[in-house]
Amino acid sequence: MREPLIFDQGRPGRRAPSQAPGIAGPTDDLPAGLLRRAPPPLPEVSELQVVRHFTRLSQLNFSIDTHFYPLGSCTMKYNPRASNKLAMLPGFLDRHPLEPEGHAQGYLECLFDLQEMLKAVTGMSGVSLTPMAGAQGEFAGVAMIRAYHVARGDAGRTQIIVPDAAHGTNPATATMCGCDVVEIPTGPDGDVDVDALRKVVGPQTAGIMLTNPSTLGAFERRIAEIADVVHGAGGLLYYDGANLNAILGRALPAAMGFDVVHINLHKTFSTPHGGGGPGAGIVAVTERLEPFLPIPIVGRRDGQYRWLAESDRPQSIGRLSGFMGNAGILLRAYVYMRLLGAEGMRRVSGFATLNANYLMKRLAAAGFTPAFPQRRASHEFIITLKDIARDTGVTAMDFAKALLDKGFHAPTTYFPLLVPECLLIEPTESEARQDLDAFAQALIDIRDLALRDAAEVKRAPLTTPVRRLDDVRAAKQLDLTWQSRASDRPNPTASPN
Amino acid sequence: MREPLIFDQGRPGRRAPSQAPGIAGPTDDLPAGLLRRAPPPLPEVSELQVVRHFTRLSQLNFSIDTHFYPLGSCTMKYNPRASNKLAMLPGFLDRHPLEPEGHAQGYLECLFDLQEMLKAVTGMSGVSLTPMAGAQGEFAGVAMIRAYHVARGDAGRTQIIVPDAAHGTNPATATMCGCDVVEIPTGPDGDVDVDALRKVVGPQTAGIMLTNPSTLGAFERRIAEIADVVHGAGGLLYYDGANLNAILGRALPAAMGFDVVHINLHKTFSTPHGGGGPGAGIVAVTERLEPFLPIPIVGRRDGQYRWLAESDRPQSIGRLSGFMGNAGILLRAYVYMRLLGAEGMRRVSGFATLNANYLMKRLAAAGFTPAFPQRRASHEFIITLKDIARDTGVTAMDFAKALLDKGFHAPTTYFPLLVPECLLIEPTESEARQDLDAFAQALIDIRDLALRDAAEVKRAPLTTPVRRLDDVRAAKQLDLTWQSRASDRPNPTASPN
Amino acid sequence: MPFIPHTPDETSAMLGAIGVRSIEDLFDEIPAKLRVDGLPGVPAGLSEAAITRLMRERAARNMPSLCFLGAGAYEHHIPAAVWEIATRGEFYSAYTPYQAEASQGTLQLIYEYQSMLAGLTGLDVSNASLYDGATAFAEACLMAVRSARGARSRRVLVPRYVNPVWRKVARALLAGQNVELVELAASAGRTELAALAALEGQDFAALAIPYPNFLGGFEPVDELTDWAHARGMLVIAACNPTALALLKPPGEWGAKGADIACGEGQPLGIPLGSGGPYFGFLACRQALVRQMPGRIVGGTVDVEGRPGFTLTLQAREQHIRRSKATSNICTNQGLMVTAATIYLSLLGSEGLRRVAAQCHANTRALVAALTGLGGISAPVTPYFHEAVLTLPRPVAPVLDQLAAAGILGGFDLSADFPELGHGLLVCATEVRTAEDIDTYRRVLAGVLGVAVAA
Amino acid sequence: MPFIPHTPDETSAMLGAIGVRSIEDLFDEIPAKLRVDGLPGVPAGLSEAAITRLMRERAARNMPSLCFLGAGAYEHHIPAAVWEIATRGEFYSAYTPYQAEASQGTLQLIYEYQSMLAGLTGLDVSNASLYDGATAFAEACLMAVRSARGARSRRVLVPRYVNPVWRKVARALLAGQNVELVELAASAGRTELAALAALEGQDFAALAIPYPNFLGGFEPVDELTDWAHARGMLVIAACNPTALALLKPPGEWGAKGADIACGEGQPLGIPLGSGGPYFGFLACRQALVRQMPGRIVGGTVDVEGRPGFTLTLQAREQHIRRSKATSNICTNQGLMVTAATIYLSLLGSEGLRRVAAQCHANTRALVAALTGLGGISAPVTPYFHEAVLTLPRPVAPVLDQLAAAGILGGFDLSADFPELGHGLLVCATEVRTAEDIDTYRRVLAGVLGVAVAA
Ligand SMILES: Cc1ncc(COP(=O)(O)O)c(C=O)c1O
Ligand SMILES: Cc1ncc(COP(=O)(O)O)c(C=O)c1O
Repeated sequence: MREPLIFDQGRPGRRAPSQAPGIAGPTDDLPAGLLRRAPPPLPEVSELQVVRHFTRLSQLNFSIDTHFYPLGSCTMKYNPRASNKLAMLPGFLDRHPLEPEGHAQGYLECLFDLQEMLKAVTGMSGVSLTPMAGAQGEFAGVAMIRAYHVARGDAGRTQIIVPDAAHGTNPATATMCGCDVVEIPTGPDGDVDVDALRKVVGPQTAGIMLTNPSTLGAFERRIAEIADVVHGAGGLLYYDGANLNAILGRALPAAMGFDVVHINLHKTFSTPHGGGGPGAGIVAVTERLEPFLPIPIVGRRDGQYRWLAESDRPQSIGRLSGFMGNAGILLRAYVYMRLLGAEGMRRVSGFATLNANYLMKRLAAAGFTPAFPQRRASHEFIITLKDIARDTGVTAMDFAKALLDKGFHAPTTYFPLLVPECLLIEPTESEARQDLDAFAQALIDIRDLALRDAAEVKRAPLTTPVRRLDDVRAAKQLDLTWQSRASDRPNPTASPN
Repeated sequence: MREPLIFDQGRPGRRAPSQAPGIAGPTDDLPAGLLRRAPPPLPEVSELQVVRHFTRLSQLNFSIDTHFYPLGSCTMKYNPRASNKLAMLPGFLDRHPLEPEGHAQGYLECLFDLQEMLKAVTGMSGVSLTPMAGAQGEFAGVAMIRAYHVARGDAGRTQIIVPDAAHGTNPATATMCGCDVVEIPTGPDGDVDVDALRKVVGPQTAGIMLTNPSTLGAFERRIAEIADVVHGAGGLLYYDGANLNAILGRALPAAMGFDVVHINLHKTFSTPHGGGGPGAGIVAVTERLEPFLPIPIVGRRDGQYRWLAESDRPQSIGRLSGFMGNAGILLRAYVYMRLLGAEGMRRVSGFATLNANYLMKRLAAAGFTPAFPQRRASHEFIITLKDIARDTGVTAMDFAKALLDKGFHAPTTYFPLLVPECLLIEPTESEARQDLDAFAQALIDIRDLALRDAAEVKRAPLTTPVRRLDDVRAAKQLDLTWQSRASDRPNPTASPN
Repeated sequence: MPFIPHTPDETSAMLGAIGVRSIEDLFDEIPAKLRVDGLPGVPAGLSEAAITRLMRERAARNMPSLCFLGAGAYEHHIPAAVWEIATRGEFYSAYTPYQAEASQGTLQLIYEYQSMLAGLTGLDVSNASLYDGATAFAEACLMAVRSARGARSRRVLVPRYVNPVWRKVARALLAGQNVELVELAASAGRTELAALAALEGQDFAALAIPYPNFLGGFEPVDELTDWAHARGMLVIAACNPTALALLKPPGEWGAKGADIACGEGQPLGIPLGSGGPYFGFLACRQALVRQMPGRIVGGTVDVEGRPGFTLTLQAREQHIRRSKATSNICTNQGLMVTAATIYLSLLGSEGLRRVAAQCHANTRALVAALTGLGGISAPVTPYFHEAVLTLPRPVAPVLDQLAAAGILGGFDLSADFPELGHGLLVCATEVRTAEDIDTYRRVLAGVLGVAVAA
Repeated sequence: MPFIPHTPDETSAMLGAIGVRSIEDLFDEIPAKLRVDGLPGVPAGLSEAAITRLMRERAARNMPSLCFLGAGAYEHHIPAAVWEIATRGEFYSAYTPYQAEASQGTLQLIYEYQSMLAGLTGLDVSNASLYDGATAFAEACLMAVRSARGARSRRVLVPRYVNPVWRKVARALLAGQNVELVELAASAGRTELAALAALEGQDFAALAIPYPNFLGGFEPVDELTDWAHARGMLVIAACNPTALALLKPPGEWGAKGADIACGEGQPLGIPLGSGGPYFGFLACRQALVRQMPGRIVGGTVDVEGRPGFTLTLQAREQHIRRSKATSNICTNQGLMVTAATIYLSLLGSEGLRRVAAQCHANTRALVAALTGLGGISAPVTPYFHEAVLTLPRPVAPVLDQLAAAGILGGFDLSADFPELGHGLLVCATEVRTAEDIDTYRRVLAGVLGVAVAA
């Protein structure tokens, strides 16, 4: 059943009166010219209407808690409910961020311990928890690389090398840091083309951004050589830790030669994705970048925990958030890491890899084409549907939609860009074999139907709250607010004011 | 999509290991003959499987939080989320019930205040919070009536008078208390037949059980006369407070002449129905019954709160629960009552009554037949579908199922038993006019369809997770456990082990 | 006006449609002299912010303690997932699944619960819950009396070491129907088989055996079961559900197994909660199912043959059978059963076994630590998960001093069971650590004036 | 192995299907010398019971205080429904709605959020969130620089009393792109229009106006807006969203209205949470939408013509445009927006207005109470919801003494704004009561050694 907009459920004057002060205090001292003339157009609804509306809306979503969700590169693993409950204890939740350190020792101890564990899993020597998502971690990393070169009087290093398989945030980050992006190709085996790399490095090289395993789902085997090439040219290596789940407790980015790494805590350390965040993109660095880490950082002296700030870290790239990053997400990751422990972390990568390789094998055996069949899958892998798309017209997007009808969230589609008609599939370690088998069977059934009746597949999805949506219209006839609908102007993109 | 049984999702040896001790302590001192030979057949599943399974199951329910739920006699009003959150504060939730009173003053203060408010809304002078649902409140009430007579040396009073419209728990309670049930009829105007009452009272009369307004949705106008008749015969009056929502803050059971009342806190005071409980069925009494109240009761001395027990109340009918009734439900009701306040309580009955009368009028105007068209509706009312059932074969049950397809929970069907093909409709005060209108329209549409195509209505429901279920088979071929299915015996009702 | 969506315009329009002038007019059938204008004893309404602050302050006044107290309610670990899911609106704000097609979530869950309880007790069927352990015990006795062949007797034989409150509750609930509980003599914490001889020739409908008993001790369940069955009595097992993960289920007692099992469901994922809500469970042999009180869910099929679930055997219940029903129970403890079903799924048989074993091991460690102080003995062995200590002096003042030090030291047995002397019932569940036990030991040593190594 | 469902049998079967002997073998592409065997710095795993106890102990060490501290994060009442619904698994454990048909819940919610933010700010469109207020401020500056006609300048003019941390964050985020913040002089807590004259002839891309400013004071927003527009600059409003319920929205500033509005979303139902997660909001005129960073949801129709929602204008974003994207942001603060949308729905315009007005009234009462002690003045008026006090002596030791008494007395302004003397920024939101304010007054009197009537 469709759920009307909350605005359309309101009636003038309706309220949820328990939620606001019974009477409003006087505002007679405020300058009349600054007062609002008309109340803001917020919904006027009852508490029950709100609860019912958002409960119903929630039911329109696929989520980890309701569906297998093998969205590649996103590590949609089980989010333990304990993390949520414990991070929301009043002692953490009701603290003002500027409360004195003496009032917050329990909280600071969690963050300090978290910093230490993050050093252990990266092999790095310094950590800052402040970046609020992977992309902000990337920003911090590249900014530190830039600051390092500048501090050494080597300000001309403004190029960031990025493989063509890289996530979009990598080149976008380089731009935000004022660097130029130099793209290098992937070789046919899925590894970076090291010869191409050699050709582009030089005195202008600030550094390289890599994920390992890459977004192709394969471990970069020549990583040591790459590190030598980049370091040899005076550049630094940035590790995009979005794929850390694949190697957790098996290999350390520091040992691979990386100078800085971010980790998406919302991936490897299972904080919730929340329908689009919040995440946390902590950064860890080797010794030479430590002075540049963003602040604040938690320090310890004489058993007391304290914030390290500007005065402690004068070379810091500065502050990246109004207070202390996504504190509640850090606490959730902390709980998860303590639940896993060292042995549990190794098992995470082991079973994530087992699930991915098993599913890749099953699909290959059923006639699907892995993008890199000769390689081990890391915690994820790609299949390309280009043959079937060519033969039947059924595309990766059609497969994605047909999967929804079978009760599975779709894998990542059309990323990385270099593999045509691709599905990037990441089952994660928390899914059971029976669900992998069911998912494989669903893909097989869709493929078989595509061969028999391509048009039928292209009708999918049929069972979702809406059927296939018109994206083009969404971008052309912009309808971004309820106000724009209410407007009686012919062109819905016009400003409703 | 169907959700498999949790048992069928398990695999031998699978677990949710965070939830149990890592190793189990030794049990070598336990007598070998008392140890279990085979582990109990519980599901062997992962934490994610559990979360996903029960999240999915929840989505198969209609509930107040998702649907209009006008289930007559059940008062399915909005359950404030604040009640839940505050009752679950660790300071209440983690307390052992036998903790010393000195450790529990905050909790006891809430219960004491609740007792006082319950006295105010009933007009009674004593309260016990211990009964765990309406039916247990009824038990307490009738047991007190019995104890009162016995204490006065009048033990021969063993008859409980019950109108034919009474809820099934009333006669069932009388039986549990060892009384005989004498049923009296309802007059054509919906009030009790007082002449019939006069005929049955006598020295054998222990008391009468009444709800007012009755389950017919009408206020018993001759209540004072009834009280005189029963009191005059030496009996006492029991008020079934299931319908208190109708008169909250408008009339007091004590003033009507009742000697004892229970209140279903899960109805009037909006504690959750929980898919079938827990509720709370507190009892309140006039002075003469106070000595007999069930224990414990919260008392206050010198600003300290304490439990009153056997020694304080030697004539008590005793204890009705292992500790203190449904404590967490009492706290929820307390929060709700404080949110409402005196004025809010009057508004509850006012708007519950407004909604019921409005909906009754709308339906009557659309050609439906109220059971008592000449009467005001209380907070609920009855329509009878006997004409349409006779003309088209479409029954109240068919209407109920067709409503599900339109996104409404069905009203109570076939209760009270004396009105044929009835729907007992209780919209409650927390529903908006627009939802009442939509519900009325749905009934109209179903009726119109019934007149055009009765068979189509009888196919309903079509959109629910299952279609109409075979109740007869359920009762004949008993399938009450998963084990009974696994058994390969031909008769699934046979014992599986 | 919290929770009322009506705007003044809507209210007038609705009153107009009804044909009255005001809401007050809608109450015109209430005789004027019965009408009241307000509720003087009820304070004015609070905002949610104000009640939140008030409740937080009151909750904070309930001091937390290190808990070694059981006596019928046990502090176990409850997985966070249990209540995060159980309080989802779709479970929390639904009611009894009268409209089966719109309640498959609750119905399937109860069916799964029934299956789990049947498995734990070793019996065939379970109901969907009763109020709590005490009332389940009473209902089990009533059910046995109704079921006993020929119902020659309305007496139920009960060993001395049944939870004393349960006995009181049963007495209150059974009195009206003239069902009587008769105490079976005991010594050293358990029933003496020798005492049975004195009962020969007397008539009883049933024997109700606690498992473990209130002292944590074991009754001779096999012998008692066979003895009772040989005399035409039904056997009721009153059991701790955690213990059933480790102990032989009632369905396997003696030659034929117990007939009915009941107990307090609180240990299965329900918070201590200041005393409730908990839930009572009740299971029985298939043959007795029509005497079972409470809701029961059964599997069936829909018109298309797809499997589904529905309330069944409703002819036992008050809404159909009225004064002839098996019980007056209607609203039961659905949400608690929801939590327990999630709890049991998360623990599984191995997890629940470990919980039981660890509770037992911790209680043993506690008994060893405290008896090691000298002057304290543990007279009842073997025990499971809860044990009796005999102190060298009156228990109540000792408990008061422990409480002042933040320790709930246990349950004072001297009022209910004076024959045990200065008896103290202690319990250390799986959540107690070695340090907790040592804390108790050191504080108790201080209270008793015994010197201990730090 | 928490959260891994594999049984040993399944693991072997799966390894067999892959054709390897062990899980270790699956890592054979990692060069041997890079492989590690364990994680020495990580402790052993804990059970959920153990981590629960640990976290409870640590949370309990974070002492609660009576909060008169704002400075960018405000203690407001948060309805219980907000987080009970926002943490439902379907919201909590979903990701960015890439598969629109399977994410209509999140998409419709974001569309509703966008509508609410557009309404609050008086602008046309909103994005689906940025990380927090500080980064939203920085992104707004970048967006303005990109949007300014001809982009003659990379400088943004910023009044002195913008949140000093926001200014630092903006500096860190803008440095790489050589965008510069230039301070606009001020006195008495607000920008002096006279100071503008000195800037004539200089080029700026935008003027960013705080509303209210960090001191709670009001900038001359109409005059500043018109002045900036007249010089081809864009106008950015950096606003407190609660205040917008009461104050003229940025879209109505001056003759043409501000072009962009940004701010910290925390006041809209987000707990103080030790500093995060919060969310940043960003709204703008329709004409600028293609320069907006972050996700945007649009309405459209499905193949049957039924309305639905989808991510739109993705060509602005990193996953499409890569190095040419409007920002690198990908994961944003979805769950916080979920909470804020529920919050705004519960409060409605009248509720939010009352919250704003009550915050303001309480802060006025606080200012009156504290200045009444003597020796304390409130130099910045009018103010909204937060106010500067000038103390007779250094602020830091006073705050320490207040903190020891359980009072968070405010924000010490002396480091950032020495021109205010012993400046203290105080705030009393709608949750503070008259008694709370009196408590502060009495404790402060004690600290300052002033006699007061009890
Ligand atoms: C490979 C890779 N790098 C970077 C990111 C960006 O991380 P975030 O979305 O947390 O900003 C992602 C995730 O979306 C990613 O998959
Ligand atoms: C009129 C009436 N009386 C008594 C009861 C029994 O109350 P409970 O279900 O709480 O035991 C009910 C509710 O179901 C009822 O509607």
